[in-house]
Formats: sequence, C-alpha cells, structure tokens
Amino acid sequence: MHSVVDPLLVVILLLNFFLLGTTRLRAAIAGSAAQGVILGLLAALVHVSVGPRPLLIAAGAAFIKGLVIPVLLIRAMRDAGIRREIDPLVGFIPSLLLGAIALAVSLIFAQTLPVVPSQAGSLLLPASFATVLTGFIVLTTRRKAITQVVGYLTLENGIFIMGLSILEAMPFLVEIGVLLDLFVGIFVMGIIINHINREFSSLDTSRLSALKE
Amino acid sequence: MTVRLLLVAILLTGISGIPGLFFPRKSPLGERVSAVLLGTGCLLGLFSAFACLLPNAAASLEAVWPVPGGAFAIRVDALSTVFLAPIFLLSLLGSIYGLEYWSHADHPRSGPSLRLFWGGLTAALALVVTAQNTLLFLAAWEVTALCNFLALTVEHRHDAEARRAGLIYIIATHAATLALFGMFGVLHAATGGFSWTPLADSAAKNGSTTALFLLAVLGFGTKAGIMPLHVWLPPAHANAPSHVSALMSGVVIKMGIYGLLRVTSLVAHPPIWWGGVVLGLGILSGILGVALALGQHDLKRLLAYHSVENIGIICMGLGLALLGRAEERPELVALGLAGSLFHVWNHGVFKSLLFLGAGAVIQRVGTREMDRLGGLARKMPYTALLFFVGAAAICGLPPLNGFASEFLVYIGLFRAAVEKSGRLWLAGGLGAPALALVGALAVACFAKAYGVVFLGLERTAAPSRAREAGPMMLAPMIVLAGLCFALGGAPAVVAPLLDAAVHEYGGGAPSLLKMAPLNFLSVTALFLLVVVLVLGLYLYLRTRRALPGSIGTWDCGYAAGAARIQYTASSFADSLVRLFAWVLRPLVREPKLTGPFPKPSKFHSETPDVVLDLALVPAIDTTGRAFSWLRWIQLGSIHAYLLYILLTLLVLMLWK
Amino acid sequence: MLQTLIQVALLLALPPLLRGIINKTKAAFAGRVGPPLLQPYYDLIKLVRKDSVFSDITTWVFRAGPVVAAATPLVAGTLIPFGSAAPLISFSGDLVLFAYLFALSRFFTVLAALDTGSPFEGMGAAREATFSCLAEPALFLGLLALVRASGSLSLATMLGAGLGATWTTSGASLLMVIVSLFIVVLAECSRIPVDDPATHLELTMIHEVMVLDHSGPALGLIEYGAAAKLFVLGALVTRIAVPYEGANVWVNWGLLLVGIGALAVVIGVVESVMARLRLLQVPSLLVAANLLSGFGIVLLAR
Amino acid sequence: MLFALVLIPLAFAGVAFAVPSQRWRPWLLPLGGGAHLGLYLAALRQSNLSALDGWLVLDPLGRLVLGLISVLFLLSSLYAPAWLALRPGRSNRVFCANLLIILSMITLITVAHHLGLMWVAIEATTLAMAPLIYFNRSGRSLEATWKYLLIGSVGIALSLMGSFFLAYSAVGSRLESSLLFEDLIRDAPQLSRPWLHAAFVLLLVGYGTKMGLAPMHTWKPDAYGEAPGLIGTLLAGGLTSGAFLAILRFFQICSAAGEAAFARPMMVALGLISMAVAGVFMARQRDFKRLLAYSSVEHMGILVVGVGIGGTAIFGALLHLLNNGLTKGALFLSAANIHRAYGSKLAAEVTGALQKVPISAALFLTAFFISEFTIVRAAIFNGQYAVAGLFLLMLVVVFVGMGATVLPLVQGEATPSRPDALLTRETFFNVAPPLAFMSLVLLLGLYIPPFVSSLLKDAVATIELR
Repeated sequence: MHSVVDPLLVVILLLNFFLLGTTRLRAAIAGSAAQGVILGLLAALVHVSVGPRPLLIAAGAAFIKGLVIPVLLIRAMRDAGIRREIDPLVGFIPSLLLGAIALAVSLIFAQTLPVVPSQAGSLLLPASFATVLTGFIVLTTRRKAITQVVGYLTLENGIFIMGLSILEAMPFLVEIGVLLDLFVGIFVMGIIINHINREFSSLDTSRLSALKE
Repeated sequence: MTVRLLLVAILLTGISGIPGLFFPRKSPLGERVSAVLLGTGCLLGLFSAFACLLPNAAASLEAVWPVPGGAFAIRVDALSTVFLAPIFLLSLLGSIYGLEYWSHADHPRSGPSLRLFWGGLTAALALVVTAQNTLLFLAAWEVTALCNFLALTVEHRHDAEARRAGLIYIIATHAATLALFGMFGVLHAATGGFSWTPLADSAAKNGSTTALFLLAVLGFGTKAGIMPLHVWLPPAHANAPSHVSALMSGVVIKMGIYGLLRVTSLVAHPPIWWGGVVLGLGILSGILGVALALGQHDLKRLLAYHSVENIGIICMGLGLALLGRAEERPELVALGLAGSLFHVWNHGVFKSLLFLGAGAVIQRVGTREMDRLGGLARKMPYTALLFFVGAAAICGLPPLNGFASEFLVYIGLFRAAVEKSGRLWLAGGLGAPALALVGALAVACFAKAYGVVFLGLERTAAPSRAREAGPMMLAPMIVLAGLCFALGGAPAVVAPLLDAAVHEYGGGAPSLLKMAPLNFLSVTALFLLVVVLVLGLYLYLRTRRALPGSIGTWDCGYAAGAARIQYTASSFADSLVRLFAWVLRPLVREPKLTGPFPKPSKFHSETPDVVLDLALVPAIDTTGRAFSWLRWIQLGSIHAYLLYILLTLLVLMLWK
Repeated sequence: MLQTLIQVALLLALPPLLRGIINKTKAAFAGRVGPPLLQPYYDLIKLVRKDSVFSDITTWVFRAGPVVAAATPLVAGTLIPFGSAAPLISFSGDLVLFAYLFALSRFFTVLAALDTGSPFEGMGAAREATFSCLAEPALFLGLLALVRASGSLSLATMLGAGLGATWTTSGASLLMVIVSLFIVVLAECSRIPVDDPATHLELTMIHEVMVLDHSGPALGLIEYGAAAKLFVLGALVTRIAVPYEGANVWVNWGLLLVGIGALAVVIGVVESVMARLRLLQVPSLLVAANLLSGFGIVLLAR
Repeated sequence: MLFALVLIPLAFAGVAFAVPSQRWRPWLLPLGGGAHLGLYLAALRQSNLSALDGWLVLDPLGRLVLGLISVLFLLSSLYAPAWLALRPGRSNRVFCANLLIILSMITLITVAHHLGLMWVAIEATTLAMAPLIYFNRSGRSLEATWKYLLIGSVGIALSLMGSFFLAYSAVGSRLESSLLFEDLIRDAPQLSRPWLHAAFVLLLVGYGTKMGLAPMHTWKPDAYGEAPGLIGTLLAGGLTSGAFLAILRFFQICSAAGEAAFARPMMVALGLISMAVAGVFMARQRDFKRLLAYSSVEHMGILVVGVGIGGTAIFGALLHLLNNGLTKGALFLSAANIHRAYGSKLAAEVTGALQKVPISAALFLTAFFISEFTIVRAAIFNGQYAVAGLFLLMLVVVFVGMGATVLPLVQGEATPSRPDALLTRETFFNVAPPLAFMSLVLLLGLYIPPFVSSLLKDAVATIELR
C-alpha cells in the first residue's frame, strides 16, 4: 500500500513547498485545492477495503476542498481585486527554508511516536505534521487575509491526513460534521474577508491592528 | 438561650439600616427608626455578651450552613466578650452621635446608606468575633471589609480624598484577606477541618505552624495596622466620617488583634521567635506610629497614626504573652495578654472619644488642618474638655484608663526583664524603654494636638465662628470620657473578665490582681485627686478675684500678628520630627531668603507615610510602568497571536 | 507613724531649700555672697501674697497647669523611701506610676504654656516636650537597671537595703545609672547644661519661658512644684548613691539629708563650671544618658 | 430527552429565521431559553440519560455545566429584547437565530460523549458566534471578528488533531481506535503514552485557545471589547465553560490512564501564566470592557490551576466555574448598561457611574469584588505552598490593578455622556437580568442548595479517577 500512498504524500509535501514559494494568490488557492483532491484520493486508497462509506467521505472531502472552497476563495479574490501576495512578513526564500525545517521536525517527531506495524515507515504521519506546520507558517507570515485562509486550509489538510489513520474512530456522522464545519468556517471567513475589503479597501491583515494595548 | 439573644442582637443591628431606605427622602423618621433598632440590638448584644460568660449559660450554637466546609457555628467565650463589648458599645454611641453629626437633614442622600452600612458593619463585626467556623469567619470578615469600605466612601461623589483612601483600603484589606485564605488553607491542611481547632505538635515539624503564623501576621497585621502593613489606615481614618473613623479605630482594627489571638491560641507551644516578631513589630509600630503622628498637620491623620501606635502597644503585650507561652511563664502570659486586651478596650474608648471630638471640630469649623484652627476651647468648651480627657488618656497618664492598661504591659515587661532567660530579659529590656519613649512622644504629640487646636488664638477666621457641638454629639463623648475615668480609676473591676480571657487563651496563671495591684492604682488615683483638688481649691479661692479688665497675653513687647506668630503644629513638632528625620524623611520646601528685604514666599512641610508614600506607591508605579512595557504582547497583529499558539504548542511538546 | 510624719513634713518643707543651696554654691563659685539660703522661701511667700493676672485668651488649662505641676511631685514623693521610712504607698510596679506622674505634670505645664497663645511660651513648650521624650526612656532604663539588680518591681524594695549588696557585686553598673539619672535630673529640673533657670532669653527658653505668663500664687505653685520635683528626683539619686540603712533611724535621716544637700551642691558646681549646651546638642547629652543606663543594664545581665 | 435538549433550541432558531417581525423575534430567545431550562430540569430528575448508542450521555459533569448554560442563557435572553429595541435599525434575524444555535451547540458539547462530535459542536459555536461579534458593524468589530475567527479556528483545528492523536493512541496499542468517551476511559491504562501525551498537549492548547488561556488568549480582549455585552456574557460564561468542560473530559482520560501527573504541571503553568498576564493587562486598563476580558482570562487561569492542583481544589474549581459564569453575566450586562449610558467604554470618559446608572454601577462594583471573593473555594489547597503562594500573589496583583480601574469608574462625580449614548435611564429589563445573576452568585456564596452541592460532588467524583 505504501507504494501508492507514499508517492501521493510526497506530492502533498511538494505542494506544501509550492504554497510557501508562490506569490500568486490564485496559484496558492489552486495548490490547496490540489491538496484537497489528493487527500480525497488518499482517503479512498487507504480505506478502499472498508466499504463504500469512506469513499463517500473521500468524495465529499475532495469536492469541498478541491472545488467549493477554491471557488469561494477565488470569488473573494476577484471581488477584492488582488492577485499577488506582495511583501510577506517573511520572504519567500526564508519561508521555504522554514518549510524544510518543519519537514525535518515532523520527520523527527514522527520517529518518536510508536506506530502500528502496517504504517511503519509510512510517510503518513510526517506528511501530516509537515502540512500542519506549513499551514502555520503561511498563517503567520502572509499578510493577505485570503492567503491566511489558504494557510488555515492547509492546516486542516494536515489534520485530515492524520485522520486517515483512524477512520474507524471517526464515524460517518462526525466526519460529515467536521467537513461541514470546515465549509461553514471558510464560508464565514469569506464573508468577513468581503467585509474587510469593503471596510478597509484592503485585505492586508497586518493593517488590522487597531485593537491593541 | 443567651447566645440566641446575641443572634437576635446581631440580626437587629444588621437590619437596622434597611427601614431607613424606604422612608421618603424628606422624612427624618428613618434615622430614628434605625437608631432605635440599632440601639436595641446593641444593648441586647452587650447584655448577652456578658451573660454568656455566666456559668450554665448556653454560649454556643451550631446550625447547618450548606456550604462545603461551612457551618453556622458561633460561640461566645471570654475572648469574644472582650471584643464584643466595645463593638456594641461604640456602635451604639457612634450611631447616637451620627444622629446629629450625619443627620438626615444634612445628608439626605448618603445618610440612609451610611446607616445601612453602619448596621451591617456592627453585625458583621459581632459575627467575626464569635464565629467558630472559619468560613463563617471569612464571610463575616469580608462583609466587615465591604461595609467599612462603603461607609468610608459614602461621600465619594464630592470627596476625592475619600475615594483614594477607599481604594487603598479596599486593596490592602483584600490583600489581607487573601493572606487569610492562605492561612485557613494551611489550617485546613493541618487539622482537616474548618474550625478553630488546635494544631497538633507534629504540625510544627512540616512548617505548617510557621506558614500559619506568617500568614496570620500578614493578614491580621494588615487589618490591625501594624507597621509596616498600616498603609491603609491613616488615609482611611482621616477621610471617613468621624464616627466611622471612631468605630474603625475603636473596633475594626482590633479584629486583626482578635485574629492573631485566636490563631496563636491554636498552637500549644509557639516557638519563641513568634513572640519576638510580634513584640518587635509592636515596638516598631509604637515608636514609628507616634513619630509619624507628630509630623502630621491633619488632626484626623494624627489620630490615625496614634491608632498605629496603640496597636503597637497592644502587640507588645501580645508578644510578651507569646514569649511567656514559649518559655512557660504563665505570669508573663497573663500580664501581657491582660494588658493587651485591656488596652484594646481602653484604646477603643479614648480613641473613639478623640475621633468624635475631632468630628465635632470638623463639623463646626469645616477643616481638619490643625494650622487653621486654634482657640476652640473658648468656643466649644465642652468638646474641648472632653477631647482633653481623651488626650490625657491616650498618653497613658494616670489616673486615666490608658495608664491602667499600659501599667499591666509595663509590669509584664519588667518581669520579663528580671528573668534569667536571655531572650526574655532582652524583650523586657528593649520593650520597657521603648514603651516609655512611646509614652513621652505621645505626650508631646497630644500636647501639640490639643494645644494647637483648642488653645491659644484662632489662626484663621473659621474657628472664631465656631459654636459648641449639640447634645447628641456631646452625650456619647461624655459617656466615653466617663469610661476613661472609670476604667482608669477602678481597673480592678475588669480583672475577672481579663482573667477569664487569659484562661481561654491558654494561660494558667494566678489571678491578675495578685500580680498587678490594680487596686493600688485606684488608691493613688484618689490620692492624686485629693492633692490636686486641695491645691486647685486653694488657687481658685486665692485668684477668684483676679484683676478686672481685658488683659491679653504678655507679648514681650512685640504686639504684631499675635495669632499668626503662634507656634503651629508643624513648628511645635519640628525638633522632634528632625530627631526622627532619618526614618520619617519629612519633606520641607523652604524659600531661599536673599537680601535684606526678601519677598513674601511660602514654606511648606509635610511628613509623608514612610511605607505608603515613599515605598509602596513608587513600587506600584514602577510595576505599573513595567506592566505597560509588557503590553507589547498584545500588539494587535494576528500573525504574532498565531505564532504564540504555535510556540506554546512547541514548548509544551518539548517540556514533557 | 512618726517616720511617716517626718517624711511628709520633709517632703513638704525642704524642696525650696535645695534651690537655696544651689544658688549659694553658685554664688560661692562666683565669689559673691549670694542671696540668703532661705531666699526661695521668701520668694514663695512673696508670690503667694500677690494678686494674679490672667490673660483673656487662657482657659482652665492655664490654671490647672500650676496645680498639677505642684501636686504630682508630692504624690510621687510618697512612692519613694526616704531615710528609713517606708514609702507611704508602695506596690509592685509603682515605679511606672512614679515616672508617669512626671509625664502628667509635663502634659499640663506644656498645655498651660500653649494656652497663652504666645509664641515664646510655645517655643518653650515645644522644647520641653522634645527633651523630655529623650529623658523619659533614660529614667526608665535607670529604673530597669534597679529592677534587674533587685528583682523587684516596687521602689521600696528596689531602693531598699538590698542595694548595698548590689554595690559590692556590680558597682560599675550602679555608677553608670547614677550618672545617667543625674543627667535626667538636670534635664527634668531644667538646670544647666540643658536649660538655664536664671534667664528666659530666646536661646535658653525652655522652662522659664513656659511660665512667663503665670503670676502670683500660680507662679508660686509652679516654683514650688519645680523645687519638689528636684527634691524627689534628687532623693531617688541620693538613695541609689547612699543606700546605707543602719539601725539608727536618725542616722539614716541625716544621711539622706546630707546626701540630697550634697547633690544640690554638685548641681551648683556643675552649673558654675559648665556652660549651657547648644540646644541642638542637648539631645546628644540625653542619648548619652540613655546609653549609660543601657550599658549599666548590660553589665548587670552578665 | 437529550435530543430534545439539543434540537428544540435549533427549532427555535429555525423559527427565528422565519419570523418576519423585528419586534417580536427577540422574544423567541427567552422562550427558547425557558423551554431549554424546563427540559433541563426535567432531565435532572432522570438518571442515566443516554441516547444514540452512548454518544449522548448526560453525566454529572455535563449536568453541572448544562445547568449553568441554561440559566445563563435564559437570564441573558431576558436582557435581549429591551436591548435590541434600542437599535431598531439593525436586523436581528441572524442575531436571534445564531444565539439559539449556540445554545443548542453548547448543549451538544455538554452531552456529547463522542469526542469528535463534541469537537464539531465546539467548532459550530465558534462559527455561529462570529456574526454576533460583528453585530456593531464597525471597523473595530470587524477586526475583532476576524481575529476571533481565525485564531479560534486554528486553535480548534489543533484540538481536532489532538482528538486524532488520542484515537491513534489506541491504534498504537493495537486496540480498536475509538473516540467514544466510555471506551477511552475503559482502555485508558493501555493507551500508548507518547500519543496520549501529545494528544493532551494539542488539546490543551487547542481548547485552551477557545477558553482563552494565556498566551492563546489574544483574541479575547478584542472580541469582548467589541462585541455587545450580551454576547460577552455568553462568550465568557458559556463558551469558555464548554471549552473547559472539553479540557476536563480529556483530563479525565489522562487521569484514568494514570497520567494525571503529566497533565497537572502543564495546567498549573498555563493557569498561572494566564493569571499573570491578566494582572499585567488589568493594571491601568483604559477600556473597561477589555478589563472584563482580562478578568475572564484570569478566571480561566484559576479554573485550570484548580484542576491542576487536584484534590479539594477540583471542587473549588467547579464551584468557581458556576460562580464565574454567573458573575460574568452580572458583570457584562451591567457593563453594557454603563457603556450605553455613557456612549463610551474608556475609563477616562466614564466616572461616577453610581450617579448615572446606580443599580448597574453597584452591580458592576459588587460583581468585581465578588468575582475575586468567590475564589475562596479554589484557594483551599492541598499543601502545594509554592503554587498557592504564586496564586495568592497574582490575585493581589490583579486586585490592585483592577481596583484602581474600577473604583473611579463607579464612584465620584459623573462625567457627561457622549451624544451617541443610547441609554438614558435604567429600566426593569436591563437591570433585572444582571440583578438576577448577582443574586444567584450571592446565593451560591452563602448557601449552596443541596441539589447543586450533590451535582458538584458527583461531578468531582468523575474527574479524579484513581
């Protein structure tokens, strides 16, 4: 099974770096959409033996993450008339370096945790952690609200990868709930981004600092 | 039965202010109703407090109080009675005084609230000294603090000083209460219960008793106003309505003493250093309290610092009792404790008298600044006479009551001084001269206070328009002045109660009268009185026919500005304050005089509180600045906020 | 009974004589004849026969001052033993009362001075109050040393026969105490080098300026009280210095009288050979008195 | 029954969406709240309520928190109609519906015994709250909402990951992985330790963000400062309690696994840091609504310290949970009255509130005082003197800072109101709810009704599994 899963995970990791390195918002959104689709694929592959239910979730995830949310975000982007993430708090090259460090940390951290034999040597856990950390890096270093949403999405993607290992613990209902929450969350964020754009004529969240001590 | 009577008393006083809230604003009926309720309650309370000590009296009561660890358990023992008596007496007298001093006609807005808080304060105080359950104690303690705060800031709208005093008070008292929470926590951990349970000797080994004692000193010491924890006391006493000041000084601060007594009574063999600490703090409070008082220009602030001084004397007695217990000298326990408790009464009596007198002056003249007063003895002769009695009593002058209790402490200290044990005689050897110094300074201070306020010429126009205080204000003062004479002239009457209290505290000494010949004080008082009367009569008869006509004081040929060139409060105390300048750090702004005809300029001197103004406020300011600097944490950037989360996560992951 | 009567009589009659002795000594030092030995008595009689003037500003306190000032030393005098007579009143702890009686007198005299509203008297009052704050602990320290030495809290026993034994064991301490108490006497009784009883100039205004406004019998009471104070405190010091108590009561009385007389001479000598200290240095002198007694106690504690 | 508890508020929310009348819609809130409280009281009478194969269980801890939430909601909903009437120009459709959704979701938090489901409910409350914080439609409230939403979402995402870790800890030990609470408690001793530890850290940080523990509290002052007071009540009394309940659930698992010693120091540390941070920011705080937020941070710290210390302190912490929730009700609502009476929430522009809005001002002052006083119960320690000492020290620092801010606000001569002040005088509906909160707090301080005390005792018994 590793033979199929691991390459896909490698793609996800590469997409992480892509997210860290790209300046174009559309590309970033597309990257996260691609991640979403691959995640759906992964879910289907990992649990292909369990039955139709996981497949449904996989499809749902791919649909929401790969299509609905990107569309939402792109619309928001278009409304705001922004295309690029210019002048991030941490430059693109350093971001990539941070991403590399995050990957290394993830690999080490995954080593310290005992896993079931079937997953021994799998990239599942490291990829999950690395994606979460990548999400964090994007969240903390990018100025545009939309990019931050992408970061949040990436973070969620990482957690989703983690969830692949324990599907039986997450029944259908809960899984749907999680996805629904994610969707609503992004939706609400989209609305707020819209308001921010109208109120401040900008999506630069580092300008949102009127509230401080 | 008797204790139920006390409960009724507590209830009556507690609700006494409530009806007043519902009377129309113009009707003075409310204040009368609440005075009657409070008066009834106080008289009942006084009666039951003593009745509980009779043999066969039911002195304790326990009811369910459904709070974890809580029980409505109250008990009246001799210690409680010693404190209950001044609570009810001073509350009663203060409320009568308040009928005129804070009359409904003058204070239609704040009057009802003040009477509400007054009643609540009285009830809570009574509960504090009878509560057996520690949670009940704490609850009553907090109500006391709150009512006191509200009574103190009742004129908050117009009086910024009172607001500041209230702030300092509430912070200090709250900090003290937190220390008490800690203390009761320790007590709970050591005894497993929520009552005043004696500690086992084993508790001393794991440091429980040490923690208990230190927290008690911190918590109760703050309430009592022991140096250097007294910071709240001067502003609060100075700015409260005067009868509230009287009650605060007379009983509220004594709650700290009560607490210290209760807590130390729980430990069978207190370490010797406890006594040393309490005695040392007592000496410190006594000397610095009176020294600071000397530097004050504000009459009520001066009285407030004398509360610190007298708490110091009380603590010296208490410290001596603790030393006696540590060294197993029952006679020292008895003398120290009896002196301490007797002084609690006496201070309550004469300090209330003084505050009420000061209140009369403030009401009639409108200022507390001593340097604006003067000559009031001719305008308000009765107030002046009564204040004089209080002043003589607080200086510990025979034959008044202050002397009687200080006498007990002195005997105790002298007895300690003849002991073989080096620590004991060191205590006596330091304590007795220190007490003498305190006494001498007090004489100087009250000579200044009485002299500047009541004697000489009016320094400004305000005092010359003053009228004598009314009967409602004079009557309570007359009672208190009478008590000064009675307790000082016949101190032996309180000996049985003090004996019982000492017994309750764990002393097994022979009766007080055997060790301290209080009866002889009565004899000498009488003797002194006779001699004074004889000489006085002689002088009276001889000078009855003084030269007629209007004669001023001989001015040594310099007749200009007689009123203005009098000695003022500041100049009178100047040389003494200078002697203590190394610790008091008085602030003096004097003009530089140049040339033969210097221009008019101003001289200003004040003695700030060493702890509050010179240490605590700067410390708080510095901390505040440091805190302001720390505020960059909340810098408004969401990126930083998210980073905090990540960092916390990483730190916690790496920690374990 | 006889002894007691003698004691009372001496206490009432002798005080002014001490002043006479002091003045005579000073005159002798100055090479003058000086006033008669009994001049203080003449002065008193003169004052008593005069009329009084009271300022309008004053209140009852002004009149109470002289009364209390005269009464307190007399009451204090009944607490200490003279000669071989036991004190009239004696009880455990009477030393506290003894000391506080002087405080009482001070309280009244200071207030009486402030009552006049005169800046001069105010100045005197302030100084009196200041210096006595330092003298009082010294007095207590001295008494404490005696308490420590005798193990008793009553003046009768402290100054009783046992004192002789203490001289043999810890004479140094007692000597220090005597010197210390002597300074206290000088301060309390307003003598040189603390105060100058002869003048009331600004530089020296302490006691004399406080009584500036008193006249006639009132002033007489004050003068008499001051003399009685000197007599009582002097008796105390003498008793410590000469604790001898023999079988013959008359010898004891004689010894006491000679002792007090000698003390008066010493005071006279001191006043003749010393200048008054600057006011700012007076506290140092009194602190020295405190330290002396303190050392005395430390020596006793060994 | 449990379904009803969750669904009836949802139904009311649906109705609220449908009702066209601006004027009558707000009255659905007290109706829904009343119905909820009624159902809750009925549920109290039955023991062992459970539904959906043990996914929904009303256990003692849940009962306790649910009771608090129900009372809190009802009383604050009574405040809502009069308050919304002051702003007739603004649609209250979303406001009312979302409040009811939040009630439903918090209920779900308290009864969910599937930790995934619980997560879903918590996330749902977070999302439903966002529009309410933005109710004032100002730039500042928008900023607050954005921060609240993003930080909250990230925090909650972390707790989802923590839940996964927890599930994985069973996989690692070759057990059937499950997020059912009962299963986890049962299997706790066999759970894989490294996973369990990591899971607890993630959950503590994640739900700690939601609860507002420092240093994850950063959204709190912004959100509390800009949201209407009514919302503040629910945030500070309701949502935080829900998050605390979640942390308690995981702590229960930890202690069932015998790993309480791992969890405790972390909780104590975070709690003390929270108290310290609150102290720093409360001193000289210029904005009294932000002051309330930091006070909330402080009290969350107290709760966590209480549980971290364990023993009798847990009882104290749970009692403090009730007290804090109710006190926050009194505080936020009275603060809202003061805010609207002056048109400002800056301490410099608001003094002498006792003169202008006497009841609210008195409540505000008393509630602040009481909120510190109710810590009595939490302050009785099990001999951990260092922690106790720090705890008491922090309380002193907090009190100094707070007192210096609050007293001038309430006392003194009143400053004139700004022209945009909405409230001219106190009415029954804007004073009665905070008064009711205050009375409840006082009642709990002086007298704990037997059923409350048995609720507390049962809840305590479930937390410390030995």
